[in-house]
Order: sequence, then structure tokens, then C-alpha cells
Amino acid sequence: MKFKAAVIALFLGLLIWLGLNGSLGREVLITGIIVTVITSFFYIGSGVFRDVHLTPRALIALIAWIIVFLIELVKSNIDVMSRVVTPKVRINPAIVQVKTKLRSRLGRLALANSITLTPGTLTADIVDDTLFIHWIDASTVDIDEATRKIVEKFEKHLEVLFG
Amino acid sequence: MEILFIIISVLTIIMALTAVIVKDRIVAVLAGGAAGLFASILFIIMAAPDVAMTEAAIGSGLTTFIFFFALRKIRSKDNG
Amino acid sequence: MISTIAVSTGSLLVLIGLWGALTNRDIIRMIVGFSIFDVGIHIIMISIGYISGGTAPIISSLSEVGASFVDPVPQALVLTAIVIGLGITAFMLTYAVNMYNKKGTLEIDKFEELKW
Amino acid sequence: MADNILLTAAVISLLSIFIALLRFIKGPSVLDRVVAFDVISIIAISVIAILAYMFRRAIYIDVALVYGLLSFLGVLVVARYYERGL
Amino acid sequence: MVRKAFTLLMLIAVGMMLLGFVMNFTEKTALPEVSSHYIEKGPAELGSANIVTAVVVTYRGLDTLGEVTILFAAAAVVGLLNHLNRNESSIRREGSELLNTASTLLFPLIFLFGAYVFINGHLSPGGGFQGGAIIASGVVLTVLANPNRKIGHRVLSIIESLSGLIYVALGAAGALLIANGFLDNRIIPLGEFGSLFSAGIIPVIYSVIGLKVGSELSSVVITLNGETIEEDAK
Amino acid sequence: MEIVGSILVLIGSLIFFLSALGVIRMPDVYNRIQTGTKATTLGTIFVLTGIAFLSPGWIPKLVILLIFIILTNPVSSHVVARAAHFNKEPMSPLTTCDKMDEAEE
Repeated sequence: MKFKAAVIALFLGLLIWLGLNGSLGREVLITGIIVTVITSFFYIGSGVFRDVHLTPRALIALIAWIIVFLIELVKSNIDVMSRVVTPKVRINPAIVQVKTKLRSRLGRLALANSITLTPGTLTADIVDDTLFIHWIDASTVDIDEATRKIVEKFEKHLEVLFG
Repeated sequence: MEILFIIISVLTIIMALTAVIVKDRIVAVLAGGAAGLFASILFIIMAAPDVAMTEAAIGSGLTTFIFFFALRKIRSKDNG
Repeated sequence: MISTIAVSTGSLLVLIGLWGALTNRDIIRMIVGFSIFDVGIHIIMISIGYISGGTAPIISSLSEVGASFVDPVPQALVLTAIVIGLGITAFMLTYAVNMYNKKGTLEIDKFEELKW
Repeated sequence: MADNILLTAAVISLLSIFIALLRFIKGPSVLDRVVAFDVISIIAISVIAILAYMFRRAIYIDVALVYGLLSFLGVLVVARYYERGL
Repeated sequence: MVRKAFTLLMLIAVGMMLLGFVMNFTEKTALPEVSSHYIEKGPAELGSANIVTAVVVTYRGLDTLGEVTILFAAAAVVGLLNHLNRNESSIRREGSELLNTASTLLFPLIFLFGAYVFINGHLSPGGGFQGGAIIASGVVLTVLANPNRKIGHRVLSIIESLSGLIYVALGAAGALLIANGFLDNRIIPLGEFGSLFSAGIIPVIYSVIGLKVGSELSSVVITLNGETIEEDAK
Repeated sequence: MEIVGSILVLIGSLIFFLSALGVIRMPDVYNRIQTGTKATTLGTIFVLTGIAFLSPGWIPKLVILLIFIILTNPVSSHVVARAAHFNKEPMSPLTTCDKMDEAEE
């Protein structure tokens, strides 16, 4: 388990290092490996990457999640802008509860961030497996229905990726 | 380019004035930090990226954080 | 042109910062005034080193040396000044916290020992 | 041509900074000002990126990265101070 | 009343001074002699693409040594004054789980970015001071996410004094080995211009400064946060 | 290529304008955070993509900047919203339901 976390941390760090430097020279690689080894110790100590799955199915889920996410982001912006430019501000806000099945910390972070960036919803707090969400145009305050409307489209991909 | 420079200068001055005039301490500190951030854009236009980076990281970033750490110590006596 | 505008901005910031530091009675806001004063001085110093149409003094190849660069020396000085400004601010703030712990207030008028 | 459009874009972004600044000055609460500060600094990152292209220097993007990091932390510090977490 | 008049008088005096300065100010079109020497000779002499770095580390290297010393003194004084009157620490509200995860995810990346800034100090804007400040901001992030956590000072002070020692030793090596003066960067070959391993010893010195400044500022932040090991022990 | 890139940048700046307008017009803190975060994130995506079109050599750094912004922006808005609720910031009178308040009691 620790081995997988170390591999992911090293790979991620090296990728970012090369992107920052913008070259693939020998010197850049040497310094990059030194720095990345130091940073991966922080990652292993915190255990963030312990639950990431590295299967082909996870890769497909990652791509699907990114596509869903981008579509929702554009939709959310069209929604928000139409609210902003209309002469009378029409909103119907509420703070609702939803449940999530995700257990891993990274998965919950990804879920909360994608909820925040999608139409009219904003994660205000998270307690155990309950997320409190500020909804700008609340159509329901029921837990199950809100979960179905807000969470599930991301959760089914993130579940494969993070478990 | 001059027009950008003038607009950002005006923004910096407005932020500095806000920092000096406003009554609330927290807002004053925040506005001071924002003035530093705008000043760093001025430094970029004046072809000084080194100084811009230092101003963003040290002059406006860390200084603001240290202000808040000090304010925290003052508050903790105020009300428990 | 740019450096003239910058000098005026810097001077205004110096005046605003000085005004804030002298007229405010609250120590924290006096320190904010000082840091704005600092920013103004930095802008003035950088604009003294500006050359019309100059680019940043970071050379991408040795053949480029003849091009017009801005003056690097004021930039190095300002870099030093910003770092030392952080040290001074941290020092002033710790001092203010200490004074608050002694007297329980941050109003400068309450500190009788410091007045002439 | 491209540069003129970019200049227009930068001016529009700065105007929107002015509009957000109104919220910063008006308040009413500190957290409203923090939201305005967040919006202002993210717009400023984009302005720096546009300036980097107008000067044709890739190294200015580094400054934008530092700026983004520091503004994010600034917002966090105020919010955490306000919820008695600091 | 007297004080108000005095304040007004002082503001007017400074304002007049600055007004005179602004009125007589004209934009320069040519560099002064020293600067043009630095710009024309600097890259070939020292191999550093960023001339500001060359000025800070080499031409004006002694100033930088003094600056680092002042920063050290400021950190020490902040620590001392804080030690003199520590009040019992109050329990702070924990950060939410999301903030905790984000801080564990981001802190290594911030460290990586800080390292990039100070290792590339001779090629791109930035350098030891900026890199150190960025690393200290990373420490601020972890403190924010988890304010009641205890962080030891020991590792930081070891890194700090070790890097200070290496800095002075490298400077002295410049003076002793090739007898060209304190902090000469040419004790190892200059290397190819514009690559990462160039400009002699400048990247090494800037990395050392970065570590030193980073650990100093981090210890200032941790001291101001007020939860130290020593406090816990008693 | 140049035209596409600069048009993208222009669209991004218009989105910024709308988001700033939203920050002014919305009635309470939570709704301001909503308009502020989302619109500025999308605007930044547009601007940086446009600049990537204009100069393809900068793509690695721009991608890092973009990932950083997409990662940090929701987190900061979440923390601000949590602080606002902790401090009992006044909500807009239109708000119909607050489960978070009920959960605390």
C-alpha cells in the first residue's frame, strides 16, 4: 500500500517539476528526482494516496468524471449568468443535506469540489458522511431526492476511482 | 500600456485609502495586503518581475499572515 | 511616461501611509500605515531605475546583451528592503502584542510612558 | 490585432475589478469583503497572464503562480480567523 | 491640538518635498555607468541569466549576508518576546475535513514550487528569499488546517544553522581558493549559459539561502501560533 | 490561431465582468460566493486557454496554473461559507430551509 502511494507521489511530483521547468534535460531530471523524493516523504506520512485505484477501469472513470465535470461547469455558469443579468434577482436558496457513500479523503475532496463548481450548489460543511449544501434554487429539501439530484452523477465515477 | 498602468495605480491608491480610513482592524489589514498585491502588478509593468514576486510573497503575503497571527493573540484575551 | 505616473503613485502612497501612521490611535492600524509607506517607497525606487521601453533584466541568450534593459541595481536594493520590512513588521507586531498583554488596550494614548 | 483585443480584455477585467471593489468598500460584513477580495485576486491573476503574453515573457507566469498561492492563503487566513480556528 | 497641528505640518512638509521631486522627475533613457557594466559584463563574467540575482548574490553579496543576519535577529527577537509572556493556549476550532485533505495534498506541491523558485533563481525571477517565503506559506497552510497540532522547532533550527554555516563556508571558499574575494561564484566551472547547472555556485548559494530563510520564517509562524513542544513538556 | 486565442481571452474577461456584477447584486454572503467562485473559475479557464492558443510553448506552466486554481478555488469558497455559517451571517429572507442549523441543535 505504501509502495503505491510512493509511486503516485513520485510520478505526480516529477510531472509537475518537469512542467514548471519546461525542459527534459539531464540536469533538470537529476534535481527533480532529489526534490521529488523529499516531497514524497510528506505524502507517505499523510497517507493521502492510499485509496487511489490504479486499474484501467479507474482511468476510464477519471476521464468520464472530467468530461461530466466540464459539462456541468459550463452549464453552471450559463445558469448563474442568466440569474445575474435578469433585472430581478430570482433565487430560492436553501441549505440541504445530502449523503455520500465515499470513504476515502481524496474522493470526498474531489466530490465536494465538483459539487461546488456545478449549477447553483456550494458545499458549506462536511460531517462524517453528510454534506451540507447551499443550493441557490432548491427544488427539494428531502435528503434522498437531493442526493439523487446533486451527488450521484459524480459519485458513480469517483467510486470507481477512489473507492 | 499606459492606460492599464493608470487604472492599476488608481486601484492601488483606493486600496491604500481604504486601509487607512476604515474602522475595522481586520478590513484595514486585508486592504493593506490588497494594496501590496496591486503594487506587484505595477512592478510587473515596470519590468521588475523579481520585485513583483517578492512583493507578492513577502510584502503582501507573509506580512498579512503575521498580522492575523498577532490579531489572534489580541482577541484571545478579549473574549476568552 | 510610465515612471512619471509611478513616481506620483508612490508619492501618494507615501503620504497616505504617513497620514495613517500619524493620525490613527490604534497601534495595529499604525503598523498598516507603515507598511503602506513601505510600498510607496518601493514603487518610487523601482521607477527611478526604469528605462523607457526597457525589458526585465533577465537575459535569454548571450547575443541579446545589447538590448535595452532596465536598471537592475534598484531592483536588488528593493528586494533587500522588502525582506527587511517583513522583519521590522514582525518585530513591531510582537511588541504591540506584548504591550497589549501589559495594559489590555491598543490605544496609543493610554501608553503614557512613551509620550514626551 | 491580437494585441489590441488583449488590451481590451485587460481593460474589461480591470473594470470588473472596480465593480468588485465596490463590494469590498461597501461591506457590510467582513466575509463579504473577503469574497470580493477573492474575486479581485483571481481576476488579477488573469490580468498578469495577459500582461505576460503582451510582454512575450514566459517567466512572468511564475509571478502569477505565486500570486494565486498567496491570495488563496490570504482568503483562508481571514476565514479561519473569523471562525475562531486560528 | 498641538499634536494635530504638528501632524499636519509634517504631512505638508513631506508633501512639498515629494511634490518637488515629482515635478523635476524625468524618465531615464540610458543606464548609469555601474548598471550598464553589470548588464554588459555580468552574463559573461558570472554566467547568470538573471542579472538581479547576480547583483544580489555576487556583486552585492555581503549586503545579502547582512540581510540574512537581520532576518535571523528578527526571528530570534520575535521568539524571545513571545517566550517572555506566553499565555495559556486556548483550544482553536479544527478545520473542516476538506481543508485538512486539501492541505495535505497541497503542502508538498507548495514545497516543490518553492524549491523550483530558489533552484532556478539564476534563470527566472525569484530566488532564495521568495522560495523561502513560499515554503513558509506552506507551513501557514498546515497551521491553518490544524491549529492545535504541535510542531517541533528542533528540525527547523538544525536546518537553519546548517545552511547558515554552508553559506558562510561557500563564501569563504570563494575568498580562499581563488583569492578573488568573498562570495566569488567561480570556484566551480560556470557551465553552459542558460542551463540549470550554470552560473558557478550561485544556485547552490541561493538554495542554501532559501532553506535558511524558509526555516526562519516557518519558525516565526510556528512561534506566533504559540503551540510548541517546550510548552507541552511542562 | 491568434484570432481564436484573443477571442477566448475576450470571452473570459466578459465572464469576469458578469461575475463581478453578481458579487454586487446578490443579496447575501452565500449567493455572492456562488457567483464569485464559479464564474471566475470558468473565466480563468477561458483566459488561460486563449493564451495557450496564442503561444503554445507555455502550455505546461499554464496547465499547472489552471490545475492549481481549479483545486484551490472551491476549497477557499467552502471555508468562507463555513465561517459565514459559524458566525450566523444574516441569510437572505428568501431562504426557505436551513438543515445545517437544525443539525447543530
